[in-house]
Amino acid sequence: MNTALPAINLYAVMPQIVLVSAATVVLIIGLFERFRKGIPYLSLLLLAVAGVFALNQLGRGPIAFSDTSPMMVMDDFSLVATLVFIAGAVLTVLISISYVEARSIDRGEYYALLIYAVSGMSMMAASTDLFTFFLGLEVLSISLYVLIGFEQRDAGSNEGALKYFLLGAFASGFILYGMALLYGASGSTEYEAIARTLGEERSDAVNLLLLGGLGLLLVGIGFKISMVPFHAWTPDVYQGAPTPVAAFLSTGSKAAAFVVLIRLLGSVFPGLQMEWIPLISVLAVLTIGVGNIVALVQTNLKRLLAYSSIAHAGYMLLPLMAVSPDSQDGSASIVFYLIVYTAMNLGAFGVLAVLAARGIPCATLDDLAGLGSRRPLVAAVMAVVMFSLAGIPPTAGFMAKFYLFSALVYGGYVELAVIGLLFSGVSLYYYLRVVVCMYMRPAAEVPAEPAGRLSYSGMTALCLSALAILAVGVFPSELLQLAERAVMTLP
Amino acid sequence: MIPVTYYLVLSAVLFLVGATGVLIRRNAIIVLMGIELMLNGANLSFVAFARQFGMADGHIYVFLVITVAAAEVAIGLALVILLFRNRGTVNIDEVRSLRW
Amino acid sequence: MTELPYLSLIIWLPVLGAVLLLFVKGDTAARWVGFGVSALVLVLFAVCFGAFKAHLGEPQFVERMPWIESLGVSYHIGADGISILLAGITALMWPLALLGTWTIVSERVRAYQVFMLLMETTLMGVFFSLDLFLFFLFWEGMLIPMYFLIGIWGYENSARAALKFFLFAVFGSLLMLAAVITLAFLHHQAHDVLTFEIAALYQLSIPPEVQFWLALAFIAAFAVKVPMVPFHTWLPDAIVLAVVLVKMAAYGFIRLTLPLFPDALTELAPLMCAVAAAGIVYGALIALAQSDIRRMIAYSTISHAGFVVLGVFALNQHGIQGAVVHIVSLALSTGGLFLAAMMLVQRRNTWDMEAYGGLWHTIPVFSAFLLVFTLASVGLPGLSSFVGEFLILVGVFQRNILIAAVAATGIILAAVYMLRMYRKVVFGPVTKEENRGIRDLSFRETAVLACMTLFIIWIGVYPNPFLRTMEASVQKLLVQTHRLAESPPAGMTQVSIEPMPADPNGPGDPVAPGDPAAPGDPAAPDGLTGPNGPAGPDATPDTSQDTR
Amino acid sequence: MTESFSYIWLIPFLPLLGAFINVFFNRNPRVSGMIACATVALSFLLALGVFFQLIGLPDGERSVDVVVYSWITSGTFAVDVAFLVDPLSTVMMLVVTGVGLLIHVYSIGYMGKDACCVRYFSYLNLFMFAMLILVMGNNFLLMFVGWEGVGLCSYLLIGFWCERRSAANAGMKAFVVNRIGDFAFILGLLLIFLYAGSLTYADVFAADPAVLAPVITAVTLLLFIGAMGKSAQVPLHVWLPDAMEGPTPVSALIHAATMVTAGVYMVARCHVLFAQSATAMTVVAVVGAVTAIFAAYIALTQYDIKRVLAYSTVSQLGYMFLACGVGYFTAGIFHLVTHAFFKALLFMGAGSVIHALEHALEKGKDPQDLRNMGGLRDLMPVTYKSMLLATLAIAGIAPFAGFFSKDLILLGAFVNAPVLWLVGLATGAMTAFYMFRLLFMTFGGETRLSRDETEKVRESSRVMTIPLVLLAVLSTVGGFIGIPHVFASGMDRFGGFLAPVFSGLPEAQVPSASVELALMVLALLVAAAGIWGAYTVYVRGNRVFDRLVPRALYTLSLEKFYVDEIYDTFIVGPVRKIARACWRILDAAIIDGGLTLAALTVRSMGNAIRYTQTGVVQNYALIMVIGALVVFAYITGYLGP
Repeated sequence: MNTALPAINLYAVMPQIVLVSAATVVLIIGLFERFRKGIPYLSLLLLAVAGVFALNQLGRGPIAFSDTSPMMVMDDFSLVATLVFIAGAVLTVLISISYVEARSIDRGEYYALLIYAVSGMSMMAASTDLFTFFLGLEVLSISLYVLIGFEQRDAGSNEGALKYFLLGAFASGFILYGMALLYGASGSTEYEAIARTLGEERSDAVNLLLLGGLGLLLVGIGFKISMVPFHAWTPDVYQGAPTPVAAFLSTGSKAAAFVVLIRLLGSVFPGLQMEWIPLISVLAVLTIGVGNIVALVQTNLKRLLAYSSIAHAGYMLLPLMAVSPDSQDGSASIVFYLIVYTAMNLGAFGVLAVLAARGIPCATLDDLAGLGSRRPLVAAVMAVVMFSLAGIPPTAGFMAKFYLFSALVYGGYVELAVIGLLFSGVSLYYYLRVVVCMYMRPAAEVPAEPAGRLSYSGMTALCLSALAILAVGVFPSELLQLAERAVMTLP
Repeated sequence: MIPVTYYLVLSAVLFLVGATGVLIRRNAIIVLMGIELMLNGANLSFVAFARQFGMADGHIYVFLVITVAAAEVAIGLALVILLFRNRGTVNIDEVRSLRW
Repeated sequence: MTELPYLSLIIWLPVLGAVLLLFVKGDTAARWVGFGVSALVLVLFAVCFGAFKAHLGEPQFVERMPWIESLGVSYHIGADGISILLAGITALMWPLALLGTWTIVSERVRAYQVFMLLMETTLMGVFFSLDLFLFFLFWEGMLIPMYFLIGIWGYENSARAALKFFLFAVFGSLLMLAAVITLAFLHHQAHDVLTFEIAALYQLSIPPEVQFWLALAFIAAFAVKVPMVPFHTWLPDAIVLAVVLVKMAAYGFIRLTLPLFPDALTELAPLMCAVAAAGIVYGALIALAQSDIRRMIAYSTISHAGFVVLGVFALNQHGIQGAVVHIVSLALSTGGLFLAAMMLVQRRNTWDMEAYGGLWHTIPVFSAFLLVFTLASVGLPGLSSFVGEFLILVGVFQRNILIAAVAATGIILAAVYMLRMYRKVVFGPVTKEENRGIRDLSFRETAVLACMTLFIIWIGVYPNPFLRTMEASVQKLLVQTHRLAESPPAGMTQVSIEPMPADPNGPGDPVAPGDPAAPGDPAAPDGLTGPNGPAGPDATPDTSQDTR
Repeated sequence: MTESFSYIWLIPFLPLLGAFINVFFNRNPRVSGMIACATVALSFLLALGVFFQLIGLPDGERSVDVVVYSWITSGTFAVDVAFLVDPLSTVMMLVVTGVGLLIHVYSIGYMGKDACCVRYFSYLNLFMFAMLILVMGNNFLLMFVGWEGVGLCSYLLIGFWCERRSAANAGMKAFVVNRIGDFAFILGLLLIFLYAGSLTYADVFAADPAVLAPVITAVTLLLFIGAMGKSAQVPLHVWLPDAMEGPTPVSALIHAATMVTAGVYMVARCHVLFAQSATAMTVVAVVGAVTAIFAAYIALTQYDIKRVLAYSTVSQLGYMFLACGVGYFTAGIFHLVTHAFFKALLFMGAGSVIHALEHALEKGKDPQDLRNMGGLRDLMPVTYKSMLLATLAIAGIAPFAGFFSKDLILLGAFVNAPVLWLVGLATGAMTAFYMFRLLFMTFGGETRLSRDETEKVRESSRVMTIPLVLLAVLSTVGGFIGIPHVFASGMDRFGGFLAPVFSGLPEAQVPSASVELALMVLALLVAAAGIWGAYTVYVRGNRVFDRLVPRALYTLSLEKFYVDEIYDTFIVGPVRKIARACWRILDAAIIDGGLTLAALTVRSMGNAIRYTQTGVVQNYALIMVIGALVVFAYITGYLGP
């Protein structure tokens, strides 16, 4: 018996450790009523610390958690992902402050859970083992269940949380079962081991296990990224959840799932491309189609954004097909898109959150009538975000779409690119409808609204995201390089 | 010795039974139980495979999963209680105010 | 370049102005800022135009900076004879338009000025881009200011109109986007360099069937905005800046569709000509049935746009030069017509022709200007449109006599619908009391319209400076366009009668339309095709076919 | 050579300057007339200078191109703004500026009191400019500029009293009908350019006939259609009678003396081309003859004094085309000149009458209706006498101007196409009849005016009568510039002057002197018969024709063969219907409706999917399970990749 302890490198999981500790600190300090006002700022600070940590580590090469059984790895990919999650969380915190105050749910747990969720996402991004992925996923999910239902007295919030919980747990079941099958096939849950099994000669039974496992994993991850037909929860949950949580949900959790998907499909399962490429392409087109077409007929803003986020998930699925060992353009374009998408969607939900915090009705399209003259700055942000979501230059949304479809074309999928582009043309209709309501419809029918300034923190977040969208739209180079560097270390 | 296939079939049956429970039962708590059943089906597979490979990690995973499941159930029950407080029912097909 | 970066200044100055406007309080101040900035652009442009060397035929004032290196995109701008003319008319029209709508736009003035300036930027950007990506960026970016301009300051149903326009336009340009990406990809495949340089893409040899689809995608984008029948139905509702779009789209046709896809044109050019000719008649006929001035102008624009497209796809020097002159003249005549109509509507608040009548005696100055613009639209010789229309017809005639003849009927119909409008609005007895007390044009309005009139007459009477400015560039473009075509566009010659081979002066030789292979030419066009220009072995323009 | 005519651009430019000054700097109605007259007078003087300079040159050098500047240059297409000085253009210059000057002067009297006379004189000057460009240009495109320019001025001047609906409509009708001709004209130009490679007369006419041979008939016919529009030949004549809505001096200048003869000028200018196509020549001759008799027939019964003259103009233009069609281009131009004299005079005389009656007649009575006139002979002696001379001239009575020119035309017709000669002869009779009918109804017999009205009738002022007198003189003696060979050899100065222009044509056949003389006598007899007929009916009051002529023929003439109605029914109406159909059905319903339908389809799809979103969480789970099964089945191969 020579049981040497495996050499572990704690440094490899430093961002996660910082995040978990941060969340715990926030949780504890949140218990003290007198610090209540300071909690969000403390959270911001701690998130920033984690961010600095991650930033500092960027470009230093991958560090594995353990040599024999890596479990997690800190490479540029996971670091960039973590940074995106942290940035998303920062914006979420900013737009939450006034919102949770207005709803009287400003408790320390709120922020703590947010940071826990980020740590879960970060864990997912860094995982090189199905089990760490599963744990990260659960940390994220459980935090989200609570966050969505955080407005305990609100039936909608409660309903949303329940739906997300039931379906989420259901999807976890699929993932777990899929993991079991993969474990059965390769004798390990490590990505590398699975990839190795795929590279070898294998029996039909093993092959069946591998394929079945992959299929079930796709179902579970598809649920998280709201891929059709696993999307049904999305509008209901977004509508029910507190708006900042919906923002976080639509960006962070989706991004985390995508990051895992890139790793899995790009590095683990390229051997099964023949099987999953047609599947993903069909599902992606379905997702784009359903998201865009149903969004056309929505009048509730949060539902509209939900369907829009479904459609965007569809776009992001497309370049997965273009990922090949000799070109990481596809992955890079998804990473870039995710970054931009995070800014856009946080901006869009942020507008709703900031307005709602002030008691300004903003549930439906009609509520926005005349916003352009009532609240010019917010309306301007919303317009920028909408144009960006629609992919009109000079916004980041255009650059993201351009890069994404370029990768697709370079991968040889011109038809899919054309389909995607045409549907994104359809999407213009509903994005512009928002703009039409804000600018081209008189505000007369809107009842007198509460006066007063919108919260500074919220506006900061909104302006930040709008500026980021414009800046990236005009000078995308840096961010593009970042995205490219992130995927460079992927095997 | 019972071949591993038997365990696998059993686990699949457990998983499907759990899934069916989720689909057809109205009571939120029983739906929760269905989900537990699904997770345990997966656990059974893990254990069976671990046993076949003669490795410990499958067992360890099962413990972790059980922990996770417990956490989930805790949240789930809390949500069901809130549901009952808000609406006076735990029938999930009556919870449909968010739709379309 | 040690000089000022003129083109960048021209492009970005309006954006600066727009930013400045955010800090300006008060409508009048905002108007002055808008006008001032656009006037400054005009001055800059004039300086630029003065230094322009027409005989070179290659992009000048070139600025080039790396921009998005990983995508092979650079900030590469320059002006050749065609773009400088179109940019010129834009630079001229902008201060005039802002001045002309000084009081017509009375709500949200500041925003109006902002969007107008942004629009100017995007237009200039489109004309000066030498990088396809940059071109597309400006092209799409234009939609945003355009959308607001139509939606907020349009007329009834404007929000719907704006949406309709936007959707039409976007579907077209998304197809183009796909084609743009494909082009860059093809270049990457062939030369292992990812680039969007237009000049480099010119040199690509693309299989004809691929060209066909790519060309269709480009045409879709441009046809929607020109607009060509049947993609025109957004126009009547969103006429506000239609003239601007004609300009851009036609430029797109000239700059991109022709030289990028020479082989595809053998099939597509006759088709485009036929559709354009049909559009001319169709637009004119519908204009005939309108009693709403705005809709009539809209349909007349469709008809005139048909002429422009026709000229472009004649694929010879006459046609293209005619098309460019016609675009410029359209901006003045139709633009003037619409501006004048807006001034009238500002006074009486209705677009219905029947509501007017007898204005000749109540507001003579206005009536006189309206007459000038009407006649310019009719294509009266001595005014600007005639030059363009005639050259276009000369060009098309060499291609296909039948199509030219059909197009020429548009000239008759134009007279009918335009004069019908004029008769209803200006002639006849005063039937409505409201028309009696109507104010005549103010000094400001008179100045604006007079300025446009002056240019209309100038181009009509002495168009040669304009023609000369673009001559070399057009010839170079044609060398490019005919580079790979082994035979003349086949479909075009079917109907035309064989010209006499004996006649050495005959312009009718369909192989050498507008003789791109003019003496001394073959050497000239190569050296300047940008960094990748002369590199490709197959890049040398094959001009030998012209001498057959 | 060029330098010696370098001032020539001033001839068209001066009237333009006049128009410019009047538009921008002059608000004084009195001065406006003076400016207009002065500029035209200067042009006239310059034209005279050109004339004398030209005869100073040897025959062979009497064709000079003066390039002013290069107008449109695009590759092989190059057109200059350049003028051609040759006998033909000089004749036209003289006629245009000369007659134009007289009419300008006359206008001072006629229009001086009108509130808008500044505008009027600007238009008139602008017209002079355009007309001079038309006749002086050295290439087809410049001719086209003038061609359209005169059309524009005609449009503006017909619609001068635009507050009258009929005037506005007439203006538009004139422009549009002309445009139809112009359409053909443009196609002709394009065809010429396509084959000859140039639009300059010198190049085109000097080109090898083989160059244009394949299309020569098409080219000439297209050009001729253009001429038909401008010169109001059947069936494009409909605009000219309506054009009488304009002020009478305008009718005299534009719709009698100058603009409408542009078509004849153009055909004469292109004689080289026309002569190459026998078909085209035949068409020209036939259209001319048909128009001549057709319009004369209508003129027989019209009551509006100006309409009679308008139809008479159409008819006379027909004569001119007949002349060109039979190859007697000189005769055509000769008739153009004499016609300019006497028709301008007739219009101005009519204008004088109308002017007088306008002030005299009670409200509601039409001052242009012949039935409201009569017995004005003594009241307006100058007008009467000058009009009498003009009427004699147009009727072709020797030795007045019309006799010589018309005789030459009939001679040509007799030689080349006897049938057309018969038509011409018949037309001559009708011309004499309707012109004297007009004269008798206006000036002869008893007055149909009331006493009050009679007292108010005054002879027109000097400024109006002097031009009348001058033109009367010209109408009387104008014919002597072209005395036929039969009477005096070598006295055909007009023909001699134009000879260098038409030198390229084959020598015309000339019948023997006796035949020629017989023809003249015959023509005179026929004219006399016409006069006798008019005298019988309108002076003697003998209703002989009422019994002889069937009612239907009379109605046909009175209703102008229903041409307008036919056009309305078969062309204008259908076009309007098609336009509406295009708009309502094709555009709104099919194209736009199709788009709306597509949008609706997408929306309804959206709604369909939307309502699968029931809100019941188990349904969502079910969808997931079904999806998972499909995915599982697919990926494990049961759905077969």
